[in-house]
Amino acid sequence: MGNGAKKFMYVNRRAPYGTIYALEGLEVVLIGAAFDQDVCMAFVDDGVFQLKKGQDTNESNMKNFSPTYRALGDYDVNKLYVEKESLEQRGMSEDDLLELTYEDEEDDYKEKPSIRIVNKEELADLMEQQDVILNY
Amino acid sequence: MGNGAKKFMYVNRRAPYGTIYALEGLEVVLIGAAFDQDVCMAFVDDGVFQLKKGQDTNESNMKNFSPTYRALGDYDVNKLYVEKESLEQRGMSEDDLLELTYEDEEDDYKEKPSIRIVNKEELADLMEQQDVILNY
Amino acid sequence: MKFGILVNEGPYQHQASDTAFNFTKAALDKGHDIVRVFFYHDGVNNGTRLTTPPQDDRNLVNQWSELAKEHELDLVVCVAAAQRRGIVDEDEAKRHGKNADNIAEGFHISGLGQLIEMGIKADRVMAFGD
Amino acid sequence: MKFGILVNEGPYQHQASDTAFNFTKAALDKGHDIVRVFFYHDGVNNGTRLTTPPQDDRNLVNQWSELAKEHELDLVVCVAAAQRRGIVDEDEAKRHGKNADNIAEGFHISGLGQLIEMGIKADRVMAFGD
Amino acid sequence: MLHTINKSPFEKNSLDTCLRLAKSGSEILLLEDGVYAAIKGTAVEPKMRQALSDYTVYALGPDLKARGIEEDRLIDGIEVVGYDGFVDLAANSDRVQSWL
Amino acid sequence: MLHTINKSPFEKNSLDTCLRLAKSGSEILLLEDGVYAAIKGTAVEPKMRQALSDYTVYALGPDLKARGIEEDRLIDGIEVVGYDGFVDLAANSDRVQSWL
Repeated sequence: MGNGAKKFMYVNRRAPYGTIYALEGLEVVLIGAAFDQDVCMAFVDDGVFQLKKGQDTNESNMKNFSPTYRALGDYDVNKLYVEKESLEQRGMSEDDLLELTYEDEEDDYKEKPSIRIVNKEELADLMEQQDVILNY
Repeated sequence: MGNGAKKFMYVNRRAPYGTIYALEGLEVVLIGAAFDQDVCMAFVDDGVFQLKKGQDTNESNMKNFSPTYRALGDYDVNKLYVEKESLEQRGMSEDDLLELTYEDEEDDYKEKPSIRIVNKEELADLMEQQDVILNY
Repeated sequence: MKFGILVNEGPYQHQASDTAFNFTKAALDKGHDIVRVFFYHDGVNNGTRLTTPPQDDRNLVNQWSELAKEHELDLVVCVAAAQRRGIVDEDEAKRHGKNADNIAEGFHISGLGQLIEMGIKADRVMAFGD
Repeated sequence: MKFGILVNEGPYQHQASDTAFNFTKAALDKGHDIVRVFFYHDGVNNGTRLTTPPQDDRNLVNQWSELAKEHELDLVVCVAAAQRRGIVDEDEAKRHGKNADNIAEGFHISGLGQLIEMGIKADRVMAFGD
Repeated sequence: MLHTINKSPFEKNSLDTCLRLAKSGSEILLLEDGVYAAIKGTAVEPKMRQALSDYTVYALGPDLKARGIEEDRLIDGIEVVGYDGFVDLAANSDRVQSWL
Repeated sequence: MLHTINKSPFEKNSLDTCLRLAKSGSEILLLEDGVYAAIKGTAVEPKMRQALSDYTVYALGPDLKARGIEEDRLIDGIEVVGYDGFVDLAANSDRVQSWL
């Protein structure tokens, strides 16, 4: 990451499928990965549903974009902050979420989890450190 | 009204201006008036804000469609039910609303108020009497 | 039974068009009649032939066009809503001095009266939107 | 100061395009720079020249076109979002075998990278949507 | 009378308004993002349990599956239907109100 | 940091989420349907009064006027700004988060 890199946070607050924001938001993140900036994603409110395991759109005829989250690690997008309060309100725990990992080049390419559960205070602090915050 | 007339209820649940549903919903009611059906409107949730007095869109450059509600009486749309609970939650009373009237042909063309404040039970009963309910 | 279908949002941005399509198809499969499919608000954006969604995704406009062809469905795009949003057929293009049109096969532009008429003729009106 | 403007909804259905326009105009009036206006999601629908809103209403597409002309604004419509929704220029029409295009004056179609680049170049990114 | 709700109960007020205005004995169908109201253990579960004593509540199966919600995660008493079941519900009710 | 809210607090959860995640000392601008949160005597007034002890709260004047909300109906302490004031708020904050 260059010294001039900006800190981008993509805040995901919507459920998948009911609206397209989650899918098209993910497209921004993937394209943005090529720009060598300091990128993270936050999953808040219904955004946590985007990471739910076991999505299957066969019967509803929409495109299942859930597998795309697995590609994020390869694009060096490996800071996915999930708000604890949002998970709890929705009766969910970390076990409900996709297992997303990345290889840490600075630690002998060890496979590490990309998802980090944070509480609201931690997330608020993270937001204050950003240069650009985009909300979907 | 013909014997074959259907009962149409237009349910307005959105605030004006933030979205177009209120304006385009009103256009349906005005066109529908030509079809000689039994028409009423319900204002629920943020829909009650549609009837707020004193709307002035000069500085925001949108079209002020608030005066159009005054035309409803001339189109024989004279049953505008406003839910009491929605008004109260929003700190509003009947005094905040446009004064909308119609001339009652069956009562010597006396000018009568079109807006009727109803509570949730009365509104629920009215909904059960409809043939077609359209929600904006 | 006769159903009237109202679609209030454009393709992709909201699931409304998908749900309306799946409902309409299921109703036809069960032998019900579809009086009309009326596209209102941003729903008029379902009626443009200029979309090219990704190959691995469904093509909502084509799905509607094909279903309409197969079952002789009446797909009506509201003229007033269409004018605001730029959905035009040949006549509308001529009337408003536009040098192109974009209406998709099987859709036609007509007035809001068609929505009321649909409400009168149908046993049930099903609305799909945001 | 350099602002980047992101518009996520089409004209009329939501106030987003109005607010974005009023903000952009006010920023220009105060002497700020507008790095780019990027239209994403249904926001791409701001870029069609085929709209004809009622005479007594504002014409959002024209407002953007005129502001762009006056201030040499860079109005970018996202290509992927535009393909899903049927906003095409001459090149896109050719590429996808469409017999018409509908892009409005002053808008051009480009990739999502332009949004990221806008975020990098701008001091503040302002997002307007639903 | 059939009421349909397509909004997440965590994001919008559609479910609350429906539950305030639907008469006892009505059918309620959860679809699209509305199906999230059907999950056990959420902040809206108490509201839904209460609703189940007044209404028959359905959830659209294809929308549950798309969102990865297995049937064993649903509040007891909520019935899962497909699009064909949705059509039947609409046909068998006197009228339909979509709480868009 | 500037937070903007363009949704009605009666319809959507944007205001609640903003108030949960905005750090004390932040600025909050209510615009579009978000301005309804600024009215006195509503069910959300207590929440807004609480917010005013942690944040500076603004409401966009043109959006108040469009909706017929006179300034004497606003909760004390909420400042009204125009589009030019909106631009100043954005320029003077380190970053902006639009709670769309």
